[in-house]
Amino acid sequence: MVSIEDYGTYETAWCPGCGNFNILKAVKQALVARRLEPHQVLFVSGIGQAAKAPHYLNTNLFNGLHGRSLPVATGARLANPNLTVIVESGDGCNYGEGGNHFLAALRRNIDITMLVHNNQIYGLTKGQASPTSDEGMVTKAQPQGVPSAAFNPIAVAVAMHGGMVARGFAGMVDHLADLIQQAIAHPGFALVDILQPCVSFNHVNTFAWYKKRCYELPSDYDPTNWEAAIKKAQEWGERIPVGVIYRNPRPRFEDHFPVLQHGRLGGQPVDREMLIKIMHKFA
Amino acid sequence: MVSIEDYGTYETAWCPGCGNFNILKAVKQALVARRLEPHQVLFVSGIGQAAKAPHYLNTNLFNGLHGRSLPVATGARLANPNLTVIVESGDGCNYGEGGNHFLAALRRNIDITMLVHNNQIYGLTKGQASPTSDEGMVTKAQPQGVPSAAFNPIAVAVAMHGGMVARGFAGMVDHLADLIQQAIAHPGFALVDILQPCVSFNHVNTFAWYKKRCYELPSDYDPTNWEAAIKKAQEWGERIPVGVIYRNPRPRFEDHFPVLQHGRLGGQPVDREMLIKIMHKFA
Amino acid sequence: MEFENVNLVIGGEAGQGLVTIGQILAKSLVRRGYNIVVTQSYQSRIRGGHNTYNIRVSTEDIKAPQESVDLLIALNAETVDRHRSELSAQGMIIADARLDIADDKCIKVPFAELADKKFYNVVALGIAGAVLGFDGRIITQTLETFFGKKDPEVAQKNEQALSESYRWATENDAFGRLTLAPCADPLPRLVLNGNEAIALGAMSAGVKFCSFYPMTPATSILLNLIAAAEQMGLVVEQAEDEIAAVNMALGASFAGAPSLVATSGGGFALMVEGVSLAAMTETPLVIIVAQRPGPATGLPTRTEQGDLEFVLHAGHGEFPRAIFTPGTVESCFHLTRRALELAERVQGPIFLLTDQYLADSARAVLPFDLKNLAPVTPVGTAAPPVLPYQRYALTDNGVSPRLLPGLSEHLVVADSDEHTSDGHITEDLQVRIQMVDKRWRKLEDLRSAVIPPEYQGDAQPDLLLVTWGSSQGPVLEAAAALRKDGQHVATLCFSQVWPLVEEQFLNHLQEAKQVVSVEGNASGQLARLVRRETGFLIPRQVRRYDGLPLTSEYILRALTQ
Amino acid sequence: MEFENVNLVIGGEAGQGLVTIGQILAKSLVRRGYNIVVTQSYQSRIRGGHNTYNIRVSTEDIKAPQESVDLLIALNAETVDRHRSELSAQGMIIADARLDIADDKCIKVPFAELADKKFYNVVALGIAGAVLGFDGRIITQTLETFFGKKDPEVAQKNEQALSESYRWATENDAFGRLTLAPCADPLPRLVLNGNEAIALGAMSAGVKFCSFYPMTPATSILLNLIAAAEQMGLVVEQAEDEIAAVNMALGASFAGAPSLVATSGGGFALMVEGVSLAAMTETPLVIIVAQRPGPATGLPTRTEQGDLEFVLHAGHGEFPRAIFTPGTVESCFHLTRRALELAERVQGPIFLLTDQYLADSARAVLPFDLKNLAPVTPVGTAAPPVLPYQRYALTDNGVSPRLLPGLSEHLVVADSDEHTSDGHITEDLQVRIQMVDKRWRKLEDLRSAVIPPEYQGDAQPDLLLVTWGSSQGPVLEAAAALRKDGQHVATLCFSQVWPLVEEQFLNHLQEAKQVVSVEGNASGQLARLVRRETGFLIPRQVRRYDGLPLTSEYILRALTQ
Ligand SMILES: Cc1ncc(C[n+]2csc(CCOP(=O)(O)OP(=O)(O)O)c2C)c(N)n1
Ligand SMILES: Cc1ncc(C[n+]2csc(CCOP(=O)(O)OP(=O)(O)O)c2C)c(N)n1
Ligand code: SF4
Ligand code: SF4
Ligand SMILES: [Mg+2]
Ligand SMILES: [Mg+2]
Repeated sequence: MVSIEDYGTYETAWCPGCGNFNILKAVKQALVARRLEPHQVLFVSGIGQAAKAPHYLNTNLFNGLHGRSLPVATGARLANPNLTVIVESGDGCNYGEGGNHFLAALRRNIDITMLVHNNQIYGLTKGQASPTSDEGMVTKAQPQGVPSAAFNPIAVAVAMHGGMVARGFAGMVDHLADLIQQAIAHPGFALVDILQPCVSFNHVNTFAWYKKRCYELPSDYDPTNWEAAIKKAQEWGERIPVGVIYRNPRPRFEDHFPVLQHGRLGGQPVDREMLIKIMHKFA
Repeated sequence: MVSIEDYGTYETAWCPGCGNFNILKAVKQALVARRLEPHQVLFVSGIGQAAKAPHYLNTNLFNGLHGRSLPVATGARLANPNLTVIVESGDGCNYGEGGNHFLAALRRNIDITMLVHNNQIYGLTKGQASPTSDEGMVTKAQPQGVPSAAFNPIAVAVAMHGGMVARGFAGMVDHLADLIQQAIAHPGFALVDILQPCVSFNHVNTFAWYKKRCYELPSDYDPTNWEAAIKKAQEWGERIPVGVIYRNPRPRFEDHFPVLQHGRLGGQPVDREMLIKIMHKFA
Repeated sequence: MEFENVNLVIGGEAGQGLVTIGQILAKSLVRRGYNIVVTQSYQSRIRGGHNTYNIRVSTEDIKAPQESVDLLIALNAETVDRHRSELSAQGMIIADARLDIADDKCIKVPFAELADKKFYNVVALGIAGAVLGFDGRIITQTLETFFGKKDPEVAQKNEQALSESYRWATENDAFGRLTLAPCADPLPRLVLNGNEAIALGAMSAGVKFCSFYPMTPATSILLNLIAAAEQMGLVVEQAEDEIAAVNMALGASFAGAPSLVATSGGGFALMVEGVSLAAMTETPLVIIVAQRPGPATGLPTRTEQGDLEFVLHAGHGEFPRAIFTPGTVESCFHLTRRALELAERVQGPIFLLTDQYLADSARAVLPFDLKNLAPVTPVGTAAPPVLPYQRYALTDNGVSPRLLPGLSEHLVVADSDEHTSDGHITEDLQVRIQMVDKRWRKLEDLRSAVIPPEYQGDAQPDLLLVTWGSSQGPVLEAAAALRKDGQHVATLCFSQVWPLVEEQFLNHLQEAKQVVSVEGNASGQLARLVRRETGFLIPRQVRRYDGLPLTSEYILRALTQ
Repeated sequence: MEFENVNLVIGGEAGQGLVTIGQILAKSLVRRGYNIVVTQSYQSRIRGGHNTYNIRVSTEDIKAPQESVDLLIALNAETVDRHRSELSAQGMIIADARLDIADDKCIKVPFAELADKKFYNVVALGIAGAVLGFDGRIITQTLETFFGKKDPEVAQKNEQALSESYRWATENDAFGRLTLAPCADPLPRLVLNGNEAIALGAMSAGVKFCSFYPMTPATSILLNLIAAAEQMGLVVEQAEDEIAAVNMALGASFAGAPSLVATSGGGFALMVEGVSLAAMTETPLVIIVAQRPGPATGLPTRTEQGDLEFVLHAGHGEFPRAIFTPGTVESCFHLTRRALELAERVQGPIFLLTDQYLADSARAVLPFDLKNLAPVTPVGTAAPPVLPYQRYALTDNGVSPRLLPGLSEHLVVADSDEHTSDGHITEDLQVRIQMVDKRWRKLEDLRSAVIPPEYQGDAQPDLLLVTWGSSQGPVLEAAAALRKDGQHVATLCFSQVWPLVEEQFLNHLQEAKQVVSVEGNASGQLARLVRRETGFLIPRQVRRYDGLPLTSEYILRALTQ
């Protein structure tokens, strides 16, 4: 039986008090709850403070480029559909630099879990606005306030009928662990946008700010109701819903590729007889 | 008084019967209706069959890279807010390669008109699926059918509370011209997604197919009602609404930059006294 | 009179079906034992414009296109206007009588009398076959295999148009006006262009994953892989952009699928960060760049050899790589295999540089011995030599034992940051030095595996022509022509341009009286690279950059200027 | 005893306020007339880890960092562990008494007795000032200008911590233990690092638009522009990614705003397609690449000179460009101006290559004569020489008269495809040749404007050190040291690495008995480029690639190995 200890304990490069610590905790809990052994899981991350998280887990990891974790994860998942593939990175990474891949992943509905540490700021580069920074927020790079509207990943994911769309909060560890667990279990693309206080650079959306606003979706909330979900996705400001906002039992991307039913690509022999036939079509 | 003739007549590189011809016509009508002189307008396009359209207009043009017209247009508009800036390109260009810029433009609400020739296919590269190709559509590059869900630009734009969100059809020229005119007049970002038959590569979504399905929004439809709009944005298949689906009177991006009230950037002198002051802060 | 060598050009608008009849003719000729060099010229549009499909046919081993035209098959008047001046002494035109071509070299065919408009291209094909004195039954057979599956009515009409044309040609004294000399009994051969050969080579090497974003002239590589995907157990995915394509391929390769991407210059520009990532994470990846004229969109359907230096230096930071530049269709096949093998062996980015000319140039090729050509050896299951597993263990040759994630209990950690042997991010600057050195040690392995440039000719020639990639054919033909003229000429053709190993070729450069480089670009990139690596200055250069492939005629003209 | 030269290092964790006190100390020293060279070393994290702020102070003109440490200001025990071995003969440590440093060179300060924990860094500052025998009032003044606007209570506590420290130092015999020799009466000078100088240079040249995506070590250029944006009438926009950044800047430049982008290697990789677009559309653009060690994410907060060849060849297709590589803070200012001027003049992409070391290295700099430094001349309103207006009219020097869209009735058409003179897409292959030639003609203009490398030393030296960019300072100091030793040494420093004009320097290479190149990379990129352009092989190279800047000590060690 796998235990929390199997995922190790590491020294981190995070600031004391950062929301990332709780997310790391929740991730471990979810992995253990899903009885996943470290070697069965592949984490893929980008660059940023959040993207360091998988370095603090005893598991497989591809820590690639800023913004590019989804494509790497997609390739890995198609090459080996036996792997549980989890993307873990920041709001800047996934919704800024990587925005186009986010749209494509939603369209594909590939069986990947996407954990976004959403601190509404670029942490590692020292506090510029991120796509999710609230309009008007003042930073060193936006001294007159952020001039763009904040990106609402939940609304876009629901509008695009994504597989599973959820929001968690780093201040609610068990609830978050449960969401992550559901996301891993979900057959298809699952987004968990995680509100994460950054104590160093985001002095607006603090622990207290989120705590005051976050509320769990009521038990009679039906995430398969798209109309309810798209409305719920608009809620932000005084009240912020956390939980599974939308669920859509679409077929997985993988199911379109019969070859993937035979396991990982690299393990399948090259059919030379068939290739000879293909070649002779050119004769 | 400006007339259609001022925008010239050119030989095109399009296939006979292509929906692009009607779009070109509607664009000219809209420009004239808005009484815009050719030199007051800047078209920015990417690469593709659609992206050639502005070459067939007697006006200013920056025909840049595949997928990158929105950033170029954004820069031009910020450098000279006196220009009427219109992006004109294909579905692949704007929603595929350029998807991330589409999200950013919606967030910015910059005063640009975006005309997307949406033929649900990559035309110039000879018929691969585009982001808007219907799921299951068979092409040479997708012989088993498109495995991803189609991108719904209208739904995403409404979910993100874009400035003006409209759909037109190349088969309804006057209606389309009117939409384009409204888009140009709209103070903020305006998307006109234009259904465009591609007679060479899209044999599913033909003129007849669109014609059968497209209907004008009723006169009592209220595009400022977000909830109605997001529902309307979901309609696709048997019935396809055309018209202004959503309108949102948000402040324009430009309004956040006081310097833009003094006209184009290049026309403003360099304040050397001020710079000396700034330099002496380092003393 | 019979001809050993005939250069025929089919010209018309996009959409007139000229590629179809070109392909049928090419295949028919190869089936009869002729050699061919096809060159395709088309514009960046779907209908209209002016396109050509050019087949040089010969009983001999030919290697390059030819400029002077012996048979011009004009599907419209523009074709005659544009190409009339290219006609050779025996040159002839086939055109619709109604086009009213005032040229006594023109065979005026009453197209309308012979078939419906839809089948005009088949009429042109038939007349051409007849003029060449070519057995019409072979064309009919090829036609059948092309259209067989479709509408039987269409097939029948095709056949009818063909036989009508042959009949007309015979009756009107056109049959055999340019009769091809007969060939020896033909061996069974393929008609294959560069991109098809790349796709076959990749599959034979066991490629399992490919991600792409469409871009001329690379797309047909992918389309060939896609067509075989189900049968061969590949996954080929159209990505949202080229950045996604390269990162997906890296993800797939990391997880154990031999992977490639293929694109052209502009798309490759977007992959550059990924190249650097492949190097840092030591992930095998084959990157195929099919060149076309730049900068930016340039001439998207034409050819150029303008991206050698770009590809050589693409990626931030420093790391080793290899670049293959096939000069023939066969070499497209073999070098793609080699690239995939080498990528797995040295664990990093390996390039194959081709171009529009070679991509679209069909040739007669002997079938590859696929039975005896093994795919790359799969990795990832051996037990690690040290525990816990160190993905980036320091080794003598810089290559670390590679395991795959999920296949055993050993954990695989790859990092784009500088990392320790176990793959975790580090800020230890001594480790940094070790890792840089480790990565650079792979260069030795790459150097030891370099394919030497091919030298042809005697030692100490009066003239040495140096070239690379697809310009090889024209250069070899130019040299042959000069030799016929009694000149003392040698050639040096690079099918791998990086690494360069000076011992493999410097003596040739030094021993020739005169050295001239021949490249399909404006700035002489190989020449510059040779100087950088050897100090040897190639004093004279022949360059072409109008979007068309080099020809021996072009080279000979340039040499006498 | 008084010291002409003191090298002090403040070390501790990120978040302990070491940069703040470093800056205050640096500014105070410069106000008193000293010269400084600051080097900053930090990790890719926000809190914790080990960072240093290093100030080399001197009464003389210094140009580079120094390795041996005279005064180590340790905010934690790790700092002592890491740097103890670097202490010079007179070296001294300042540390909290409670850290219990067992070292007789350590001044053990009872931090807790002198201030609240929050002000420990100010205590360290005070003790350091006292040890240097430095006038405390100047530090107090500087402190005020730093914190003045904020909380007056904090200001008062700062002041108190400072005076307490001075008092303690005086009472405990620490005052003046490393007294700095006095300076001549100070001229008013700025304390400026490379990135600040770039921002000032850009504004003085009239930059009006800048788009960016944050990336260390380029970000501070943008932050400096943003801070001045409203006052100077600039628009600085944070883009969604680097691709957007470069394309936005091109759009803005096309519409008449002198524009720049700044990034580091990985971000620049994403701009490569845009570089090619700038060349093809002939749009002026300045691209600043602040180098850091790669490949991929590498060591994101360290320094390297690893992207010269990458930048030189970035972009598909062929086109001219220029690359400036400033070696000093002043040169960052002037070369940024020059880059902006040249971009407007030749209408295309111009590069400035800096690196983390120079970006963060503060120096004492005389104020620039901004009154007499004109901004670039605005274009776009003159009447076109030919009607209708031809954006790409063929000209002798390749530069066409440029108008701006919307400013007159003349229409401006720019195209990424190959185009005719009026900017419209073409498939005419003769026009293609003309346009390629036209674009290449700009290289002549670029060559004529090249800044020659600076040669220092006698002719025919025994040893010539060749370098570029930020390694200039260490090389000059190493040469000076060797000369002091009686050796016959010269230096050749490139502040523009492309184009290279061999007449400007080849004789120096040939006349020296021994030539050694010195570069902050692993593969010797400038040396390779010199050979490519001149044939001259630099036989020996000093290279550093551990993420730290070169020092004269490093060079001297390498030379004697
Ligand atoms: C291509 C590229 N552009 C920019 C960067 C610099 N960069 C590193 S992390 C980061 C932002 C991180 O923000 P986010 O993803 O929100 O993560 P956080 O640090 O807030 O957890 C940026 C811009 C980079 N590494 N690569
Ligand atoms: C970076 C880059 N990638 C790929 C291409 C090749 N390309 C040219 S047009 C095109 C697709 C065009 O599709 P769309 O935008 O829908 O326009 P359409 O031709 O259908 O009007 C592609 C992939 C390119 N020019 N640049
Ligand atoms: S900077 Fe913010 S996000 Fe990063 S570790 Fe510190 S608190 Fe957390
Ligand atoms: S390929 Fe399609 S989109 Fe392009 S011109 Fe032809 S019909 Fe129109
Ligand atoms: Mg963040
Ligand atoms: Mg399209």
